[in-house]
Order: sequence, then structure tokens, then C-alpha cells
Amino acid sequence: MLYRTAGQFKTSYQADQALFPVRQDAVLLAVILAFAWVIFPLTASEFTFQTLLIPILIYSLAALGLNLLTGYAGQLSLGTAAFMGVGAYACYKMVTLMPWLNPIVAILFSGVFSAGVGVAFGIPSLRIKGFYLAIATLAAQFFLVWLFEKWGWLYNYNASGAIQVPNLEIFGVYVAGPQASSIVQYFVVLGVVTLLTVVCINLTRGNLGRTWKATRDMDIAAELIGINLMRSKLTAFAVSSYVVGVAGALFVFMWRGAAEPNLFDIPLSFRILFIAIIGGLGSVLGNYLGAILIVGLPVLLNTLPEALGIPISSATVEHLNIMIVGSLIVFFLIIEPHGLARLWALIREKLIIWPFPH
Amino acid sequence: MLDAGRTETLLEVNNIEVIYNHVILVLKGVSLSVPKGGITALLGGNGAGKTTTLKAISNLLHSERGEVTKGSVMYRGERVQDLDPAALVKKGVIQVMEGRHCFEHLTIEENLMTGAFTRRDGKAAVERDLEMVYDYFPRLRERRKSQAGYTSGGEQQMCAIGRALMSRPETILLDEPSMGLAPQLVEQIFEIVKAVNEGEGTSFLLAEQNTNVALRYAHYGYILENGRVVMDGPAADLRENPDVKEFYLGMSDDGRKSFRDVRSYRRRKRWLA
Amino acid sequence: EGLSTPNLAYRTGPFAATGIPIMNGQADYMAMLNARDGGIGGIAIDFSECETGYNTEKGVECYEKTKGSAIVTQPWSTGITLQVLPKTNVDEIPILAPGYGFSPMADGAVFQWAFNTPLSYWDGASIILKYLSEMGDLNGKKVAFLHLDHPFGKEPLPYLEMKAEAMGFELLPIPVGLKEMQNQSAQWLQIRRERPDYVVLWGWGAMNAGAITEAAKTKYPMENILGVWWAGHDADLKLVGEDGKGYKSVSWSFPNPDAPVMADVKKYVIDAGKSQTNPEEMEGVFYSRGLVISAILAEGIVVAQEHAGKPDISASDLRWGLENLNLTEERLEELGLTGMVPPFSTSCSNHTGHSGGWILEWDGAKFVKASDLIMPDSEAISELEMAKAKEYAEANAPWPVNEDCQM
Amino acid sequence: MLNDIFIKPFVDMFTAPDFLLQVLWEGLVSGILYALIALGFVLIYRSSRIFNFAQGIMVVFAALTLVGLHAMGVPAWICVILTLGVMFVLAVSIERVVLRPLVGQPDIILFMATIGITLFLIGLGEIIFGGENKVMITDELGIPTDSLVLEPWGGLLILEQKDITAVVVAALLVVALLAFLNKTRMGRAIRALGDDHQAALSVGISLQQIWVLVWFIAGIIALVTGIAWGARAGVSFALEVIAYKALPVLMLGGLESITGAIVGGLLIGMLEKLFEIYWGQPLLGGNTETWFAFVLALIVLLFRPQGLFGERIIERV
Amino acid sequence: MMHGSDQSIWGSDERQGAVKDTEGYVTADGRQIGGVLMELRNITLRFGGVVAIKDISFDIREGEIRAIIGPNGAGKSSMLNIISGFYTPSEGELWYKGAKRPPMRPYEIARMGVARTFQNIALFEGMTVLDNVMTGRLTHMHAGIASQALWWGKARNEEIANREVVEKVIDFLEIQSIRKTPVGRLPYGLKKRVELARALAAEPSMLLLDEPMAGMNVEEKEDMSRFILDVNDEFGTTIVLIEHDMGVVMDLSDRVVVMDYGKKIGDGPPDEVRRNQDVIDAYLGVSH
Ligand SMILES: Nc1ncnc2c1ncn2[C@@H]1O[C@H](COP(=O)(O)OP(=O)(O)OP(=O)(O)O)[C@@H](O)[C@H]1O
Ligand SMILES: Nc1ncnc2c1ncn2[C@@H]1O[C@H](COP(=O)(O)OP(=O)(O)OP(=O)(O)O)[C@@H](O)[C@H]1O
Ligand SMILES: [Mg+2]
Ligand SMILES: [Mg+2]
Repeated sequence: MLYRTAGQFKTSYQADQALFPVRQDAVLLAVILAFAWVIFPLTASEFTFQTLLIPILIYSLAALGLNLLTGYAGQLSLGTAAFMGVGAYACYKMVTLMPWLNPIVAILFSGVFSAGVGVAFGIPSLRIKGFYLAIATLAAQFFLVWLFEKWGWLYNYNASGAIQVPNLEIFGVYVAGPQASSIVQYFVVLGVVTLLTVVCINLTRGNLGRTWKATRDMDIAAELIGINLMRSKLTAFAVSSYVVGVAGALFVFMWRGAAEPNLFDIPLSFRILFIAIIGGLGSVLGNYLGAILIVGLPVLLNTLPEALGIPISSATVEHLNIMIVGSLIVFFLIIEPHGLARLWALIREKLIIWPFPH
Repeated sequence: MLDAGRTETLLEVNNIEVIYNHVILVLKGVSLSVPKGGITALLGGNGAGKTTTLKAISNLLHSERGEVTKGSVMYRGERVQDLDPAALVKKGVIQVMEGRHCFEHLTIEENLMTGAFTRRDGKAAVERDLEMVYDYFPRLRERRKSQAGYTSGGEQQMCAIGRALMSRPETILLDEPSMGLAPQLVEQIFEIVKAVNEGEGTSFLLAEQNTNVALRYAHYGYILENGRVVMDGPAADLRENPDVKEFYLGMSDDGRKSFRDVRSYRRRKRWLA
Repeated sequence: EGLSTPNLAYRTGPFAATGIPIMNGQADYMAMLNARDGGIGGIAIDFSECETGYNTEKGVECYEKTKGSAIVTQPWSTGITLQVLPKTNVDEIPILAPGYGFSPMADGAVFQWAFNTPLSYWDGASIILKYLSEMGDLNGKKVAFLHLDHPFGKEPLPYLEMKAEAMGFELLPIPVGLKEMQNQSAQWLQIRRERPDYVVLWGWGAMNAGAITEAAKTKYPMENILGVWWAGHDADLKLVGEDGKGYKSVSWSFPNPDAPVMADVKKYVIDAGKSQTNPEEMEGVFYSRGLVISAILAEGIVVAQEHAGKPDISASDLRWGLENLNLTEERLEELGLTGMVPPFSTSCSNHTGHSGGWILEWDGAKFVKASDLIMPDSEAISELEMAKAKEYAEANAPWPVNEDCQM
Repeated sequence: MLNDIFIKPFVDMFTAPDFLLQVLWEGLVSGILYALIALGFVLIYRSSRIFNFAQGIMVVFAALTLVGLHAMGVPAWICVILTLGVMFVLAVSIERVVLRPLVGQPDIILFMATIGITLFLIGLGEIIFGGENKVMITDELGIPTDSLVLEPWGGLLILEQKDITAVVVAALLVVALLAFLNKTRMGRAIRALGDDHQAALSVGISLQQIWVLVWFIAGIIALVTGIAWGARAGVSFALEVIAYKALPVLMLGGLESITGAIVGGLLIGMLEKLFEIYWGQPLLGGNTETWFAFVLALIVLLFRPQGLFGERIIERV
Repeated sequence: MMHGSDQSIWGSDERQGAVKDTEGYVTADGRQIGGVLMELRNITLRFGGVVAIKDISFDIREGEIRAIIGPNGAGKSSMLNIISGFYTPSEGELWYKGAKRPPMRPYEIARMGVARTFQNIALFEGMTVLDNVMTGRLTHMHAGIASQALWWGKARNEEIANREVVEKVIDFLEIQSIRKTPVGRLPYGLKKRVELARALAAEPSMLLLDEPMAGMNVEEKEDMSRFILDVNDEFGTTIVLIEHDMGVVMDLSDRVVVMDYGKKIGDGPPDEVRRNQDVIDAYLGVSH
């Protein structure tokens, strides 16, 4: 009874390992992609691009990167922003040193640098665990930002100490810098994000993903069943930092257009951590949901009072925003500590067993 | 040897239903009652719902995102479902949890002392009980100063039970006390249970896999299978029941059979479903 | 509706303390115009605020949100300015950044859409140096430059370095990280060790109070500390009170309670309860600076309206207007801004105006003028301006330059 | 170069010992203040493994309440009492609204929750108290404000009396806390709670009760810290960033350890000053204080993963 | 059963992998047991003051089921931890396949074909049963990161090939029904079974089981015994078993080591051990 004909497995496993065993999910995805690639570009206004679509995508990517490290490999990181910074500055140096370089290539390549730095700061994770590890990433956070301030070479010694994205073109179309149009930038971002998302999904569902999760859930056991913790953790840092770095490059080149060092300071790190956690650690989908919430909400709240014609000063609105965002974070953590992704999963489970309550 | 009928019932569970994460239905209407001064056994295979039942009684489900959706838990005739666990302990109901739940960073002695947290009857009394516990478990006395996290599985199990005793409870909910204990220790622990039960008149509700021992010490037994009580009765009767014999005591009519000889995987017969 | 002149205000965040009075001043002036003359040239001014909390990201969001209808953008913060600077070229909206932003913006040929009237940071630095050398030759002296480690703080460095060479004094830049603003003991220990003759304070928000308290603590002579105009905030000095006596700060605006405009503001805005300010704040330097800033914008609109021949002007009309400001003494009188801001004029090649500035001194309770109007040494500055502007344009090529703008 | 790194700094130290003392003193004082914030963290971490990021904002909040109340004309000492009241209410509501529903969740979730609390308090605080900088009511509280000037070796050493006060108060606070945690029944319960919620519950330790208690104590510490810092640098939200400095202090000292918090605080406070003055400013362009503490802590952790005084991390299978 | 004492003379053979001692012995039920697979010599283990193991030597032969019993705290788990490399002995040597085993990281040892289960279940709570068992295959999968990222070529084929093996294990242990359930939700007994599955998936040559039947009722113990026996004779896997249920131990094991407070107080076939007076006093209490 131990042996079965190998043949019948193959097909079934492929089917089984397909990204979307459930048809409805695939349909849903198709719809989303259609919106992302066709409907939004056709309908969205400049404002929507600049304050919603582009940032949401970029933040999702950054959160995805962080999620690989914290959600999948279980290594808490509070230094995401700094690694984004590394990506951004690397990209800036590349395009200024080699103006002929294709911007998109530059962006994709800039991740390599952040990956390097990430691994360097990841080494302590072999000895330090949990919150203590956060210190390593915090060290990275504060040290790197300081470096961005002090190391003139990084920003080509310009007076303000900030980096300014030059106009960059591919085949005569501006993709970065003041001349670039939002829609072009949107497509570039969408392209990169889609690509990296697919890669991440593959990594997480495969062997490496399992190695990471094992390390996260119980590293002692993981080592005892034959996982090389060093490799597992460092690859996590490398891949994660790569994605984060690319996100950083996009952040500055496809959206902000300029950046001063303290842009990459710790509040940004926390913002991304929020997205990852509200979205759901250990989930890919979650990062998008989280980004939509964390990025979209304040924008919405800002426009709300005028829309409703409530006469309160912009300052008060801002204060209220902070309060509301704060409370919402707590609120979502309470209703589903495992994040929006899990919430969605639960809804699905309920739908599947519907109409029966359990 | 007393049985449920004769004495007042302390704890009464009226067909409770428990759901985890809003979707997983685990207990499908469990009812049982624990008489004062009795030892009641809750038997059943893995995942039958023993632990869940006990946690439902002591209100520890909350932090596992489980909830009692139907039925009621009465203690001394009053509804206790909505109390927090601490209040319940004050009422005299304490649970010894499945698996070792000692405070790793506290020493064995400190662990035991936490058991006396809710007590107000003075240092002296607590000290006395500490000695009592040490007398029951000499091994603990030897390791009193070492961090619980570094003691062996069995030592931790003892620590957990001792800790419960420290609260001078009226009812103890014991979840798998024998798990991972050496044979003579199992006997020893059940002897202690018996001693405490008779000495202090403490009533016990114990979830056990080790049916053999459990039924030897218990007065009354319930058998749980995937979330339902499928059988109950005085321990003696249960011991004689052929099904129980076969599935829970591992006896065939011709005495105990060797684990080696169990050649075929018997599809077990279910009482219901 | 009216002319939309949004303000990217910051009444929140670590710099709120300095922001609030300015924002109030700006708002009140426009409110006053609306109430008194029904706006400008008969058309009302829609002066809405968008809160940035001095945060660049929010700033950009505000810019995007308001640029649709806006005829001007007031980014408030060098960070935001740098960020929207290139965008405005494309969107063709003038930036009005009075007394802050990027000094080379003065070169209007390159920065066609940016205005930092009436003084740039380099002007400020140069005025301070002039004042100091009046005290005595700077040659061989040591000048500490205590600045916020932030684009704003770094702005004057190129000029100061140049001058240090020329005037032969030793420049000692001491950066204060955003996180150290309130805890500058390290910086002041360094000052104590280096014993500089003067400390030039390029501080902002909480940093000023921090600096002045530390100075008092380490017993550094107050009269040897000179601040930029953003370090001349009454509230900051009130924190130290008497100890701050003798502290100086350069300024291109000055509160004048007797100026007609104050009376009007009081009459039309304060008494009408349309203002968020309070009497104490109104006496301060920053509130009056707010008024002046709005006044400059208003004047730009007036000029633009005359030139366009219609009240309902476009962004590019306003650009022309700001490029052809001529605020003479008389004009300032007319506007009721007597003695609140020095006269100045702009041109296509000079988007700053380089009005002079006064040195103000803290007398323990309020700021008083400690000098007559001091003019910056324009030629030295404009050289540097043009050089840096050129650099910038090249770095951001292709960068549209206003060819038909002769000096 | 090597000379600048290995020799010159020490020469400077010895040629100007009074200055060195001043540097150390400044370091000590800021160290104490870091430590005070860290204390709040430790206490809460001990009781619930919650990494309470909100400690920083609690400091600001306490200080603002105190000053705000006084501005409304309430006498100083009443203010202190009222502020304590406020902190208590805060503790209770945090326990009710945030902690209770999150019992037994993973550490990181609770950590996030405290960041949520932080944001909320920032918003609330700015609405109530406004953004401007305020002066701490030192004289009213009877804290001496003038400074005593010593001249060791004919040099100059300035000690602010309010700093001295801060040091003394901190010392007392620590002693009290240590006694409380290790000697009392509550203290034991607090530590037990940190190890295993479920078990603690099962033996009848009431989370509610203890958490409120602990958060209230943290609130008291916050108030003390707020007064001390406020007296130095005025009271404003910018003060909140100082909370970050407490993190390396904690890590260095060990998350569970009161002594660790103090020792860590002093070490970091002094070393970062020394490094900044003698190496950072001359060689690295200054501002090294932003990261030095973290790197230092990191290096120490590499050798002692649980920090100097932290509980040994138990690894069994 | 005199081998116990004079194993060491064979151990001294340095050739990796080679098992010189072909002698072995024949079990009661007639299975041929091979030569020495692993030998522990004078092992001592200290934790600060505590001496968990005092100078213990015994051997494990290829294809046999070797039980370790003893009261709680005797040092059984510690012994297992030494074998699987989680603890390094304070003194003593460990010989594996005829060669002295140098100090190694646990994962290296696992890759040498030593798999184990844990006393306090150590599953990866966040993963499904399937994934958990798949982790058992990690030592057999080598696809590069690039190929994994693209989910193409080697990675994909490996995935499928190994999935087959895993599926076999899964229905061998009859846990198909819970394939996709997160293990966190499983009841204790099933978790134990999943853990066994994970260990088996590695196709180990030596399997260490730390109280596999704790917290199970008779019926489940019977099933578990079944699995252990089948593994042993299907794949000839050597099994080291710690168990407190004497019934199980006596029935399943070929040879038993008895420990008491870190000392070895008995070693031999079940019936011999059962009769040993020390053992009865120290452990069994009532004679079974
Ligand atoms: N936190 C949880 N979330 C979801 N399901 C759970 C949870 N805890 C237990 N269950 C489910 O409830 C059922 C009963 O579990 P329970 O632990 O009560 O059984 P048990 O009788 O105690 O088993 P054992 O004897 O192995 O301890 C199991 O099938 C398990 O899958
Ligand atoms: N990491 C450690 N640090 C300190 N002491 C330890 C450690 N691991 C085990 N010990 C001690 O070594 C002794 C043996 O522990 P071990 O877990 O091996 O016992 P055991 O035989 O497995 O008992 P049980 O049957 O209860 O599991 C125990 O007294 C325990 O306290
Ligand atoms: Mg159970
Ligand atoms: Mg063991």
C-alpha cells in the first residue's frame, strides 16, 4: 500500500501547485489586473495617479519586501526605509555616473546594492533574535540615514544635500524627472511591481519559502531537520532588501522626483511595517490591501471635510487624521491580528461553506 | 467510592457548543456534571475536545479566539461563563493545562508561589502548603531553585500540578496529567490526586488519554468523541464495557495483546456518526 | 470663488510653533483684503490652507491637490520647494517662497517660475557677515555656523565658505540633527571647546529654543549669537526670557503696531472674529512677517491685473506680476505697511529683490531694531547664484531657460 | 590619521580634564533621562512582553498635561496630582480598549498596537495642547534651576541643579522598582505574566488588574521623565523623538532588566557623548549621536544576545 | 547479547560509511540486525552545575529498534539531543558509521541521514501539514534561487518529484484528510503523527523518536506502533525510541537502555531489562 503509480500524481500535483486552485480567485485576479492595466490608466486623474495609484503600488512593493523578511522568515526589521534609501541613492549614482543607462535597468539593478547592505546588517540575526534583532535593523536605519547626510559623494555634493531626479528617457519617452508624465511612470511602476510580485510568489511557495517559514516558526527545530539557518536568514535578508531597494528607487524616481536624507527616516519604516502588518504578515495579497488602507485613508480623510462642507481648519483635520489612523491600526489589529489578508480568507471560508454557519 | 447521583453537583455543563475562529465547530453540545468530592474522568481520543471542554469551563478559550456559542456552564448553580479566569480561581476552580505551562524564567519555587496568588490567608498557610507540595513531589524540592525552563518534561508537569494545589482549590481541572510521565510517576500522581481528593475533599475533572489509569482512580467517566459525549457512567461499569475495553484499554477478551501483534489497522467502530 | 492662492501651511509637527503665527498673519491679511476691498481688483481671494506638517511628502500631495485651480503655490519648507521646483516648470505655476527656498532661485532666467522675495538665505548670511565686520575685522576670527542638518540649514554654506576664504575668518559648521534639536549639549560642548568669536544660528522650530537655552547654560555671551530670520521668533526667546538678552537675529520684516494695516486687520478680521491669532502673537515678528508675505503676493496680483487688463488673472499673469514688483517706500506707505518691510523691486533676472534687512535684538521681552537697514553685497552673491543656477539647470537638462531675459 | 584616532583624543582628554568631566556629566545626565524612559519600557515588557513604543509619547503627554493644567491657573502640586489621575485614566483605557482584546497575540502585533496608541496620543495631544513649545514649571515645583559652577584644576565645570535633582530622583525610582518587582507578590505575578499569559490566567492572576497597575506605574515614570526633560529642553512634541534613544538602552541592558535599563542608559549616555566630542566631531562631521548608541548596542548584543542583564534565552527541544 | 560491552574494537575503523561489524544478531521475531551504526563512548553532559548525563556508553546497530527508558529527568532527551547534535557532550566521543564524528552543526548531522521528532512537539505552526512534511525533504532539494524565482526547470521538477515522496508518506501515515490544514489547529495526537511524517519524509537512515506516543490513547498507540514497525522493516530504518509506556517499549524494542539520573543502570533485550532489579526500583515501580 506504500506505492502508487507515479503517473497519476504528476498532473494532479501540477494542478495542485497551480497558483489558483479555486477558479473564482483566478477570475478575481483577472478583474483586478484589467483594472490596473486598462481601466485606471484610462480614467484616473493626475491627482489620483500622484496621490493614490503610484504611491499605493510602490508602498505595496516595499511592504512586500519587508513581509518576506518579517512575515515569512520571521526576522523583525525596523530599518526598511534605510534600505529603500540605499536603493534610491544607488540608482541616483548610477544614472548620474552613466547617463546612457536605461533607467528601468538602473532601477532593477539598484536593488542589488540594498541587498548587499541588507545582508551585511543581517549577519547579526544569526545570533540575535526577536526584538533584540530589531536593534540591528535600527542601527542600519539611523546609521545609513546619517551616511546619506554626511557622504557628499552620494548626492554629488550639491548644496541642499538632497538628490534631484534628472529627466530620463527611454526611446524618447520621459520616464523619470519633471518632464515625465504620470501615466508613463504609472505603467513603469506597475510593470516592475507586477514582475517582482510574481517572483516573490514563486519564491514563497517554493523550497526557499518553506525554509524561511520553518526558520520563522521554530528555528531550533528547523536547524535540527537540516536547514542551514545562516543561509536561510541571509537569503531572506538579501531578497527582502533587494525588493525594498527597488521599491526605494521607484519611490524617488517614479514618484517623489527628489529626496532629502531624512525622507528615509524611521517614520517611513514604521509606515511600511504598518502596511505589512495590517495587510497580514506572511501574505502577499495583504501588502496591497494594507497599502490601499494606509495610503488611501489619509487622502480620503483630507478630502472628506471639504466634500461634506464641514468648516474645520486643515490643521485640525490633520490632527484628527493622525488620531483616526492610529485608532484604525488598533481596530484592525483587534478584529483580525493576522491582517486584512486573513480577514479576506475568513470571508472566503464562510462563503464556501455558505449557507451553513459552520 | 461515591458517584454523581448521591451528592450535590458542583460543576454543571449544559450542552455547550464551542467554535474557534468563528468557523471551526469543535464541541457539538457537551453536557457533564462534576459532583462535590468526586473524581470525574473525561476520556476520548485525540481531538475529541477534552481540552476544549476544560478551557470552556475555565474561560481560557478567549485568548485562543474560541468562544462558547451555545449552552451554559454553572458552578454551584450560578452561571460562570462570563467571569474572567481569575474570578473563577477565586471561586475555587483551577485548571492545570495540557502540556507544560510553567513560567520558564521563574524558579520552580517561584512557580509554585504564583499558584497562591489569589490566596489571602497569610504567609504561614502558604508556606505550609508549599511544604505539602514538596512532600508530594520530592523531585521538585531538589530543583526548587532552578529555572523551570531548564527542568525536564516530567519535572515541569509536576510543577504545574503542584502550582495548582497551591491555590487550595475546591475543584481542579486536570488536563492529561499523565502525559510524558514515567509509569511509577503516573501512579504516584494519581495517588496524589486520590489523596488530595480524599484528604482535602477537592473534586477533580480530569481529561485523560491513559484510560487505564484514569478509570482505576475516577468515580465517574464521560467518553467524548469528536465533540460529543458518546457514553458515560460509573467508572466501574465503563471498565467492563466491551467497546471501552477494546478501544480504550487495549484489551481483547483474551487479556492484553502485544503492540507487535496488531497487524491490521482496525477501522474503529464509532458509536454514532 | 475668486483667485485661488492656496498655502501649504504647517500648523502641526515639530515646526508648528514657528508655523502657526506666520500662517495666521498670511491668512489675516488676505481676509482683511476680502473684507475691506472685497478682494483685489474686485475679485475675492480664495486663500485656503493645505496642511503639510512640514512634511515633504504631504507637501507634494497638497501641491498636486491644489494645482488645478491655483495661480500660485506657497510650499513653505525648502524640502517641498526643491521638490515642486521642477514640476512648476511643467505645470506653469509660480512658486512664492518669501525668505526661504533655494537661493539661486534669484536667477529668474533659469528659475522662471520661482520667487524668493525679498531676501534669499545667501543675502541673509551676507548681511550677518557685514554686521559682524562692522563690529570689527573678521580676519583671523572664528565663526561657528550652528545649523539644522537639513536642506534649509545647509543652504547658506556655499556662500559662507566662499566668504570665509575672502574675509579670512575660520568657518566652523556645526550641524544639529533633526533628532538633536532639543538636546544640543554635544554641539554646545563643541562650541565651548572651540571658543568661536561668534555663533551664527541657522535654526528652526524647536532647535532655536534648544540652542538659546544651551547657550545660556554654557554661559556663552548672547550678544555674540546671530540668527537667521527664522531664528528670531518671539515665542522661542520668551522661553529663556532674561537669559536671552542681547541675542540678535537678522530680519526683513518688523512688527509695527502703529502701521495702518494693523489697524485694518484688527478692524476687519480680529474684531470680526475671523482670525485664529491672539494679541500677544500679533505683536511678534512672525505674525507681521506673515502679513508682509501676503502683502507681497497681493501686490503681485495687483501688478498682474493691471498688465493683463482683467481682474481674473491666470498663473502666468501672476508670474509676470511677481517679476515686475516695485515696492517703493511710497507704495509701502499706500499699502499701510510702513516700516514693516524694506522697499524692493524684482525683474525677470532678479526674482529675489535683495531688499536689505535689519538686525533685531532681544531685550528680554521683545525684539528691537539694533541696526539700520543693511544691504547684502549683491555682486558676490549674484555670481554664485548664476553659477549654481547653471549647475542646477545642467543637472536637470533639458531645463527651459528664459532666453529673452537680459540683465 | 591613526594619530587622530588613537592618540589625539586622549591627549585632549588629559590636557583639559575639566572639559572631560563636563562631557561625562552631560553624558550622565542624558543617560539618566534615556534610562528613565527605558524603565517604563522594561516594566511593561516584564509584565506582558509588550514592547511599549508609546512610552515616549506618554512622557510628552504627561509633561504637556502638567504644564497645560498649570497654564489654566491650577497650583503646581495639584497639577501633579491631577496629571497622575490623567495617567491612571490613560492606563485603564489602554488596558480596556487595546490590550484586553489583544491578549495572547504575537509580540509584534502588540508592538504595532502601541505604535497605534502613539499616533492617537500625538493627534489628541496636538488638538488639546497645540503645537507650540512650552516651558516646564520648574520653580513652581520647587526644582532648583540655577547652576553651581566648580573650578577643578582651575578649569570650569557647570552642573545644573535641576540635572542633579533628576539624577537623584531617578536613583530613588530604580531602587523602589527593584524592590517592588523582586520582593512582592505582585512583582512575581508581573514576571509570571510575562512568561506565559495562559498559565498566568489559569492560576488566577488577573491580567486586567496587573496591566492597569503596570501601565499606571509606567505613567508615573513618564511624568517624572517629562518633568526632567522638560526642565532641560522645554516641552513639545519634538521631545518624542528622544524615545528612540531608549531602544538601544533597553537592548544593551536587556529588555527585562531594571538594572540593565539604568546601566545601559548611563553607558550609552556617556559613551555617545565621549565619542561625539572626541571622535565624531573632529573626524566624522558630527551628529554621530544619532546612531552611535544603536551600533554600540548591536556590538554588545553580538557577544551577549540577551543584553548585559537580560534573562538568558532558554532554548530547549 | 554480549555485544554491548566490546563494541569499541570495531568502532576504531576510520573508513567513512563502512560498517565493518557484519556480525549483528537475530531478533526474537527473526529479523537480522546489522552491525554498529552509531556508538556513544563515555558521554558526559553538564549544564553549569547540573550533570544531566554521567559517563554513558552504548551502541546502536543498523536496523534495530533501540529504546531508551528512565524516569523523568534521567537525561533521555538530552541523550537524543546529543545524537542529533543539538547539545555537544562535555566529554566523550560519538562514532557514526565507523568514524569518529567531529563537532558539527545540527543541520549537517541531519543531512547525514539522522531525523528526529520532539518531546514537546516542534512543528512549524504557521504552515500546513503538507508544507511541514515537505520541509522534511529540504535536504533532498537543491534548485537554485533563480530557477525557483521563475518557477521553472529544476525547481519545478524537484517540487513535483519530492511531492510524490511526501504524498507516499502522507498516506502511509493516513493523514491525507488534513493535508491542507494549518498544523496549529490540529489536536495533539495528530501533531505527533505529522511530526513523524516530517521525519520520515527525509528518508533517514536513523530515526530518533522522543516520546512519540505521549498523550495518546491505546488505539492511537497501536496505530503509531504499527507505523514504527512498518518503517523499520519497510526501509530498514534504525530507530531510537524514548517512551514511557512500558507495554510499547517492551513489545517494540530489540534492545533497551535504562537511564537513571544521568547514569546507565541497564542495557539489554526487553525481558532481561524487565527482570533487572535496579530498573524495577528506579523506574518501573510495579513490575509489568
Ligand atoms: N486554537 C484552535 N483553533 C482551531 N481549532 C482548534 C484550536 N484548538 C483546538 N482546535 C480543534 O479542536 C479539536 C479538539 O481539540 P482538543 O485539544 O480539545 O482535543 P483533545 O481532546 O484535547 O485532544 P488531545 O487529547 O490530543 O489533547 C481539535 O480537532 C482541534 O483541531
Ligand atoms: N538546556 C538545559 N539547561 C540546563 N539543564 C538542562 C537542559 N536540558 C536538560 N537539562 C536538565 O537535564 C536533566 C535531563 O533532562 P532531560 O530532558 O534529558 O530529561 P528526560 O529524561 O528527557 O526527562 P523526561 O522523560 O521528563 O523528558 C533534567 O534535570 C534537566 O533539568
Ligand atoms: Mg487535550
Ligand atoms: Mg525528555
